[in-house]
Amino acid sequence: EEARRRQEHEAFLVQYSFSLCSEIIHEVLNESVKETAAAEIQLAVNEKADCVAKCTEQVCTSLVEETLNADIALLVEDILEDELQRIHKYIN
Amino acid sequence: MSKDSQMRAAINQKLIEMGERERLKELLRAKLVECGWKDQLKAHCKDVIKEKGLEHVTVEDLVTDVTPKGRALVPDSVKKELLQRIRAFLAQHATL
Amino acid sequence: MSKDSQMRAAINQKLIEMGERERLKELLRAKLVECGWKDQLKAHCKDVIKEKGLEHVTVEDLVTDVTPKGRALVPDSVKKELLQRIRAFLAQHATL
Repeated sequence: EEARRRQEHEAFLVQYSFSLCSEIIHEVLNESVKETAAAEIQLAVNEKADCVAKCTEQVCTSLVEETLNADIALLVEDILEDELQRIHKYIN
Repeated sequence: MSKDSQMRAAINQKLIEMGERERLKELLRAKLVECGWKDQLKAHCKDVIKEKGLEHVTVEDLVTDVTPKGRALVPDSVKKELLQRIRAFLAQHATL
Repeated sequence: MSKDSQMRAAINQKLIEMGERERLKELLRAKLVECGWKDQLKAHCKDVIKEKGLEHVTVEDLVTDVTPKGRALVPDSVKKELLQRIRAFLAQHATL
């Protein structure tokens, strides 16, 4: 009777060990997957925000450059034209 | 309550009381980092976010997507080690 | 195409689509007049012409000569205001 009880207890412990092991794996995986997924999404959100900020600055710089290049060229043409006319007037 | 479930409840209670359940979870977490599971999972998350587009992914979606792979990626050696440790604990506390 | 160039293209596309790019240029021009940039640059051009002699100056030369100064003379506050306006526009109109 004692031997039978011991055997039954042994069998119970084996089965219990397996189920506890699966339970712990399940819990830890669920927690870790959730934590990793949330962290990776946050990381992607931050990376994107950085990218938008950097690219917005670059777009702004190129817009300034473009405007300056056009305006400086116009300004220079106007000034040279004025100077030439002034000289022509002076000569005449 | 059957005798088995009574015993189960008693051991569970003892494991929690003695802090062993938390230690087992900690051990598993450490093993998952050590074996590269966490890095693989991170990489998989990145792939899914890239593939679907950040604006189309919620944390819940991502969890649903990567969980099967996450489970499959746990090495058998890690599972075995955890089981071993549970058995050793139960054997050490034979009165449980 | 890199991620950055895709993003820049998307921002530009949005600005052009809604006519904001032109409005921003107009705003910049108005600010440059308002802050005296145009007058300062004109004076600088005249100085260069005087120094080199009108007969030795072409449009291209003068543009090359005065462009660095033209860039340097744009007040930081004007650049900041422009950047702020682009940010506000994107926040309001774009899903990038």
